[in-house]
Amino acid sequence: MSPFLFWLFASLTLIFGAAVVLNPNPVASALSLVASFLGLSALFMSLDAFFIGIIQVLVYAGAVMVLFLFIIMLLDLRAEERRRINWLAAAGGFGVAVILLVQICVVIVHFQAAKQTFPPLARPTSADVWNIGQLLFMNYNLPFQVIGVLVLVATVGVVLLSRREPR
Amino acid sequence: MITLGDYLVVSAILFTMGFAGVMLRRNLIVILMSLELMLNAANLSLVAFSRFRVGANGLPNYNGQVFVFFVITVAAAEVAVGLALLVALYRARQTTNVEDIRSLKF
Amino acid sequence: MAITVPRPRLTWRERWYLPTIAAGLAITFKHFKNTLLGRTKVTMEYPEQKWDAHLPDYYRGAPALVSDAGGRVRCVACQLCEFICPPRAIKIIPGEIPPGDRFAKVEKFPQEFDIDMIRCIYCGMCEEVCPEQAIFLRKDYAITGFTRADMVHHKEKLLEIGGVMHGVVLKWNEKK
Amino acid sequence: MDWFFIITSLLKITILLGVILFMVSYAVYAERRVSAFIQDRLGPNRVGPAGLLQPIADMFKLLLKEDFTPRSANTFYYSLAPGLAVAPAIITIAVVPFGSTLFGVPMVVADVNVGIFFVFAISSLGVYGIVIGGWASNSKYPFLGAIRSSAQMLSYELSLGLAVIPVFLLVGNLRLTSVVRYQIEHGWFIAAFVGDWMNPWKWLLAIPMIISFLVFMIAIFAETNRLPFDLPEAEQELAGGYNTEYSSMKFALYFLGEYAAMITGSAVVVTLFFGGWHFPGIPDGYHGWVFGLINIAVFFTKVAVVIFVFMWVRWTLPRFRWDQLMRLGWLFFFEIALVNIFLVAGILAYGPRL
Amino acid sequence: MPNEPAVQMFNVQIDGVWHRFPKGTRVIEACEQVGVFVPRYCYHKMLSSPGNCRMCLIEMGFPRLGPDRKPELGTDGKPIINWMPRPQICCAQDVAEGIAVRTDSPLVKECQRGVMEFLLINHPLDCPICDQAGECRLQEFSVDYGTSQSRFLENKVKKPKAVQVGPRVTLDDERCILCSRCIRFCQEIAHDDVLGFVDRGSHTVLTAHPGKSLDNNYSLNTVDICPVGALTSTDFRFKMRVWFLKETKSICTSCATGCNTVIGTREDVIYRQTPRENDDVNSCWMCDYGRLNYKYLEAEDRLLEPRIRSDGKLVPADWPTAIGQAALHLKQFAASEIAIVASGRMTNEELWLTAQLASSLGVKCIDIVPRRGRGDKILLSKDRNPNTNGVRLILGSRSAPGAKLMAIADAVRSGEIKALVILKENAMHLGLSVEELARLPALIVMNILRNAATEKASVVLPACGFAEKRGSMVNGKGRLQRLNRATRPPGNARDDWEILRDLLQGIDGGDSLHSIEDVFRRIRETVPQFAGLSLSKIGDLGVHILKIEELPATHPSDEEAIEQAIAVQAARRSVRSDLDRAYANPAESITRQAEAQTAPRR
Repeated sequence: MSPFLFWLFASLTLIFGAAVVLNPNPVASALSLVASFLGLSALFMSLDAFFIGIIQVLVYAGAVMVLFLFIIMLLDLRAEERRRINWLAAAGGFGVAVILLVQICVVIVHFQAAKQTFPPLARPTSADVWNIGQLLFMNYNLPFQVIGVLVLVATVGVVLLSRREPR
Repeated sequence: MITLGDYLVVSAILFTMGFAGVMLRRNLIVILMSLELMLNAANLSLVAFSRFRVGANGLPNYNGQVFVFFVITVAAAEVAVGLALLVALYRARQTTNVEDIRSLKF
Repeated sequence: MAITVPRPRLTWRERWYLPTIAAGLAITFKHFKNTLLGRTKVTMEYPEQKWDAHLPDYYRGAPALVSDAGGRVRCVACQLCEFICPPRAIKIIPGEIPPGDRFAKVEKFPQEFDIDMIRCIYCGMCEEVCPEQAIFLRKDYAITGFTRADMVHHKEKLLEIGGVMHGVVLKWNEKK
Repeated sequence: MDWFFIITSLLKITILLGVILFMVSYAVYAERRVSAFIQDRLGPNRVGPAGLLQPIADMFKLLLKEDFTPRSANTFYYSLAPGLAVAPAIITIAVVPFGSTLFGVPMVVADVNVGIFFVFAISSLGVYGIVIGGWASNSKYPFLGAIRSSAQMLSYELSLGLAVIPVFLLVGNLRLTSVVRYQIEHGWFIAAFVGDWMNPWKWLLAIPMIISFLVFMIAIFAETNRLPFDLPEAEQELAGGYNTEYSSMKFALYFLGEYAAMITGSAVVVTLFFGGWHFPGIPDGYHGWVFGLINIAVFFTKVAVVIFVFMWVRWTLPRFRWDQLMRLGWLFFFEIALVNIFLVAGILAYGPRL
Repeated sequence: MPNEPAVQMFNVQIDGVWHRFPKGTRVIEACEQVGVFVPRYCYHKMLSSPGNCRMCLIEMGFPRLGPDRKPELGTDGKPIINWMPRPQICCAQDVAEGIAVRTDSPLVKECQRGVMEFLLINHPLDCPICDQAGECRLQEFSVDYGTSQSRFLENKVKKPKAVQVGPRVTLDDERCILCSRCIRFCQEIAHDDVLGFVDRGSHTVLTAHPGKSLDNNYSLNTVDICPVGALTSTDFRFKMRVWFLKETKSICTSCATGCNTVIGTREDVIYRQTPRENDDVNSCWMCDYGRLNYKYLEAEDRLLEPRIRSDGKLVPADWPTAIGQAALHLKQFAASEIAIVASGRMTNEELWLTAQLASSLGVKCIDIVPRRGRGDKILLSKDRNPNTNGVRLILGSRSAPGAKLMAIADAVRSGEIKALVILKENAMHLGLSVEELARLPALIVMNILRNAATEKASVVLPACGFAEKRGSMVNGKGRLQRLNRATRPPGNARDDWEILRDLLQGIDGGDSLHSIEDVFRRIRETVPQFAGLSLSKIGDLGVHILKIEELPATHPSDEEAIEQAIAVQAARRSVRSDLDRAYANPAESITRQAEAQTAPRR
C-alpha cells in the first residue's frame, strides 16, 4: 500500500466524515457519509480485506445510506434552522470529544506495536472470502446464527414499528 | 511506510468526529449517521489489527474481519430499527429534533 | 360517480402470468420479424409519399380565400368568419373599393385578411358561415414556417392557396 | 506493478470505454428501430444509410440544447447527479471478462476475487444519481420518481443477490473469470445438461438454474429501470420522473447511464448464465489471437442478444403498478430465490460432484 | 272642475285584454306599454307619425253601439266589438274610448308578411357589406315577420349609392325603405329642413334638397334612427361590424349638457359613440360635435409614460419615482407659493382628491379653466366644461369657477407662485408664454396629450381620458351622472384618481383609499348634495342633486374675470394644439374629423 494512496483515502474519509457532522442539511450529511464510507472501503482494501471493503460498499453505501436518504426525503427534513445554540452544552460536548481524542492518541503513542509496519502476506491476492467463510461457519457458527435471529427480530420489529395505527 | 499507528490514528479521529456529532447535533437522523461513523471507526481498527497479526500460514488473522462482518450486520439491523423508530416518532411529533422530544425531561 | 370495474377472479394457474407473457412476446416478435423482413405494410414515407390521393372530399385543410371566374376576390370583409372563429384566428381589416374600380359596386373588400395558422383548428366554421362563398377549407395540410410570423397567412397567401373557384353563386352580377 | 500491466490495463480501459459508449449510442438507435419494427413502423431511417448516423445527430442535438437549471433547484447536487448516474454503470464493467486472452493478456480490466460483489456494490451506487437528481430538481414529479427509485432498487437488490448464489454454490468462487472457466468445463448454467445429456443430475440442476436466471433477469430489469419496471420515470404518471427537469447534456448523461446500466447488466447475465465469451467449438485466445478476437466478438454478440431481449420485453409488456411491483419483489421473487438456493444446495449435497 | 282627472283615461282592448290609457297615447305606444310589440319602421316616439311604412298594420274595431248609443254587451258581459274589415296602422291612431286592437290575428300576420315582401323587393341583399347589419330592423323583422324566400324574379331598381348627403353622412338609396324618419328628424328636431323624397313609385329616392347639405350639428342622429343601412356614418362606415362592439354606458363630456351615450369599443379601440335615451337630459339625441369628440384618446401625442425632469431633460420614469418626485417638489414650497389649476373636465372624485391635496398643502390658489362656446337651443350648452357644477360643489370656492384663473396667471408671472400644478389642462390656457412656464421651479402636469406646456414641466403624469375611467360628474342642470370605463388606458397611463390619491399619500402619507367607491363615500360625508348616494346608486340615468335656480348668480366681477380668461384662450388660437381646437369650436372640429376619417386609424 503506497503511503500516497493511504493518505489520499484517509483524508477523503476524514474530510467527508467531518462534513457529515458539520453540514446543516441532512441530505448533504448523508451524501458525505456515503463518500466517507467509500474512502473507508478503500482503506479496508488497502489492508487486503477485499471482502470487508466490498461488503462495506454493498451494505452501507448501497443499502443503509439509501435508506437514510429515503427517510430524509420522505420526512422532508430541511436544513436545520439556526436555533439558539446552548453554548455551554456545545462547548462541553466539544471538550469531551477533544479529551477523548487526546486520550486515545496518548494510548496509541504509548502502544509499541503502533510504530511497526504491517508484515507481508504469503499470497497477496488470497481468496479471503473463502477464508472468512471457513472461519464464520466453523468457529463462529453459533454467533452467526444468533446474528441471523437478530436480523429476523429486527425485521419483524421494523415492520411492526412502521405500520400505521389502524384507526 | 504506513504503520499500524497511522490507521489507528485515522480510526481515532473518525471515532471522535462521530462522537462529536452525537454530542453536538440536534437532528436525530444526523445523530444516527454519526453513530454509524463511530461504528466504522471501530471497524477500521479491527481490520487494521487483523492485517497486523499475520499468522504462520502467511494469512491475516481473519477473526478481526469476521468481527467486522458481525458489526456491519448488526449495524444494518440497528439502522433499520433506528429509522423505523424515527419515522414512528416523526408521525407522532412531527419533529426529529432531540430538543423537542422532552417528555421524560424535567 | 365512481364506476366499479368488475375484475375477473383468476385461477392460480392464470396468476402465474408466464404463459400470457410468453404469448405476448411471441406476438411482438412476430411483428418485429415481419417488419424486419418487409412483410408488413409500414408507415408512409411522408415527405416523399403524400396523403393527397387519399384525402376525402370533405377533408378540412387550410382555409383559403377564393376568387371567382370573373377574377373577383369574393370576400367582402363582412367579418362574420372573424366573429364565428372559435380560436379567434382570423383578423380582417376592411377597406372601401374606390369608385372607379371594376367591382366598385361591391363597395367593401378586405384590406387585410390574416389567418393565424397556429391558432386555426380547421373546424370549418368560417366556411359554413361565409355568406359570400369566399372562404373554403382546401386540402393543404402541411402548413410550416420558421417563425410565428411565417405561420400567419396573409391575404395574398390565402388567395394563392384558394385559387379560382368555379361554380359558385355569382351574387354581385348586374342583376343583383 | 510492472509497466506492461499498467499499459495494457489502460489500453483495455480506453477501448472498453469506447466500445461501451459506442454501444450505448447505438443501443438507443436499436431501441428506436426495434420498437418501430415491433409496432409495424420504420423508426429513424433518415440520417445516413438506414439511419445509422442517427445517434450522432442525436448527440449534436442534445449538445446544442439549452442547458437549463430550474431556479429553485439545488444547483450543486443538480449538476452532480447525472454524473453519479453514469459512473457506477460504467465502472461495473471493469470486472466482467469480455474475452479470453489476446496476446496472452487476459481480457478483463480487473479480475478481482470478489467480482460479483463488486458488481453489486458498485451498481447499487447507481441509485444515488437518480435519488439526488430527483431531490435536487426541487420539483414534484422528479421527487416522486426518486422516492420510487430508491425503494425499488432496495427491494430488488435482494432478489438480485440471492438469485446468483446458486451460481457461486456451484463455482465455489466469486471471481467472474472462474465462473466462465467453470461453465467452459461443465456447460453453461442456463443449460448445464448440454454435452452431458445422459446425466439426470444435470437435468435436475437445470430447473433451479433457469429459475435463478429468470429471477436474476427480472431483478436486472428492475435495477435498470427498464419497462415493465420503469416506475421511476413513468412518463404517463410522473412526466418523465427523476429526469423531468433535466435538459441538454445532463439529460444525455442520464440517458447514457440508463443504457450503460443495461449493457452492463446484459454483460453480467451473459457471464453468469451464458458462458461469457465461450462458444462450443471455439478455442480460447491461447490458441491464437484470431480466436481471442472471436471470443470477444462472441461475448459482445451474446450481450447484443440479451439487449435485444431487454428491448423486446420493453415493447411487449405494460408497466406494473407501484404496489404490484413492491409485492412482486418482496413476496414473490425474494422467496423464490431463497427456495432456489436450498434446491441447489440440496442437489449439491446429495448429488454427485458436478 | 276639481274632481275631474287631469288627463282623460280611455278603456282600450289589446289582444282581448282591457287596459286604461291616458288620452293622446298612440295605439302603438299603448301596445308597447302592455308588452305587445308591433313592428314598425317609420314610427319614432319622438317624431310625428306619417304612417308611410305600413309595417304596424293591425286590426282595429269599435264597440257595437245599440240603439241607445251604449255599447252592446255580449254573453260574457263584455262589449261586442265591430272589427273594421281592413287593417289599420296603429302608429298614427290615438287611443279612444272602447277601441279594440288585435295584433296577432291571421290578417295582421298576412299583412306583415306582405309588407315585408314589398319592402324587400328593391332592397339589395348586401347585408355582408352593410354597416347596419346586426342592428338592422329590416333584418330582424324579416326573420320575425317575413318569409324565408323571395318570389321576386325581375331586376331590382337601381338607385344612387354612396351619396354624400352631408359631410358626415353617407346615403345608400337602394337600401332606403322610405320611412322618412330622417326627413322628419331634420324638420322637427334639428329645424334644418334639408332632406326630402323625389321621384315616384319604385323610383322614389331620398335626397338632400338642391343646394343644401345635411351638415347641421345633429346630422348623425339620422344615422341612428335610420332603421336600415341607408344612412350610415361616414366616420364609422366599414370600420367595424356592430356585433364586435362592446357597449359601455357612459356620458358625453364635451359640454355641460352631459348627454348619455353608449361607447362602442373593441379591443381597447373606440369605434363609435351613440346617444342613449334619457328623457331628462338628451332625449334620444346628441350633437355630432360631442359624438365624434373621442378621437384624441388615440392621438399620436398621447402621453404614455410618466416623465421627470432630470438634468434639464424630461426622462421616462416609473410611477413611484414620478409621484415621489412630484410630492418632493410640492413639499419644498410654502403653501402660498403653490397654485393648483384643476379642470372642469375632471370627475367629482378627482376634484375631491384635488381639494384634499390643496388642503393638505394649505394651498388657497386653486381654480379651473373656464371654457365657453356658442350654445344652441337643442342640446349643446354654452358651458363647455362638463363638470362646472361639480367644481362648484366640491372645490367649494366663493367665487365662480374660473374666476381666479387670471389672478393665478398674474401671480405666476410675477414670481409669487413658484410651484404650479396643472391637472388635465393645458397650462397655455393661463395666457403665459412658454418661457414664463419654463421659469417655474416646479411645474407638475397631469394630462392626456403632449403640448408645449408638458415639455416644460418638471413632472409629467399621463392620465386617462373620459372613456378610460370611472367617476361621476354634475351636468349643467345639476344632474349627477356616471362615467364608465370603456377601454384601458394606453401605455403606462393611469387612472386620474389613482394618480391624485398616490400624490396625496406622497404628501401627507394619509389614509388609504382603495377604490373609487371609497372616494365617493368620502365625498358623501363632506358634500351634502351627495348624501345617501353611491356610484352604483347613481344608476345609468343619473340623479338630480342640485337646483340650479337656487345657486347665487355669478358676481359681475367674476363674470368679468371669466370673460377675460375666455378671451385669453381665444387670443391663443393661432398657436393652440389640435386638442384645444377640438374643444374650442364644434364646427371646426367636425370638419377636422371629416378630413381625418380618410386617414388610416392609429
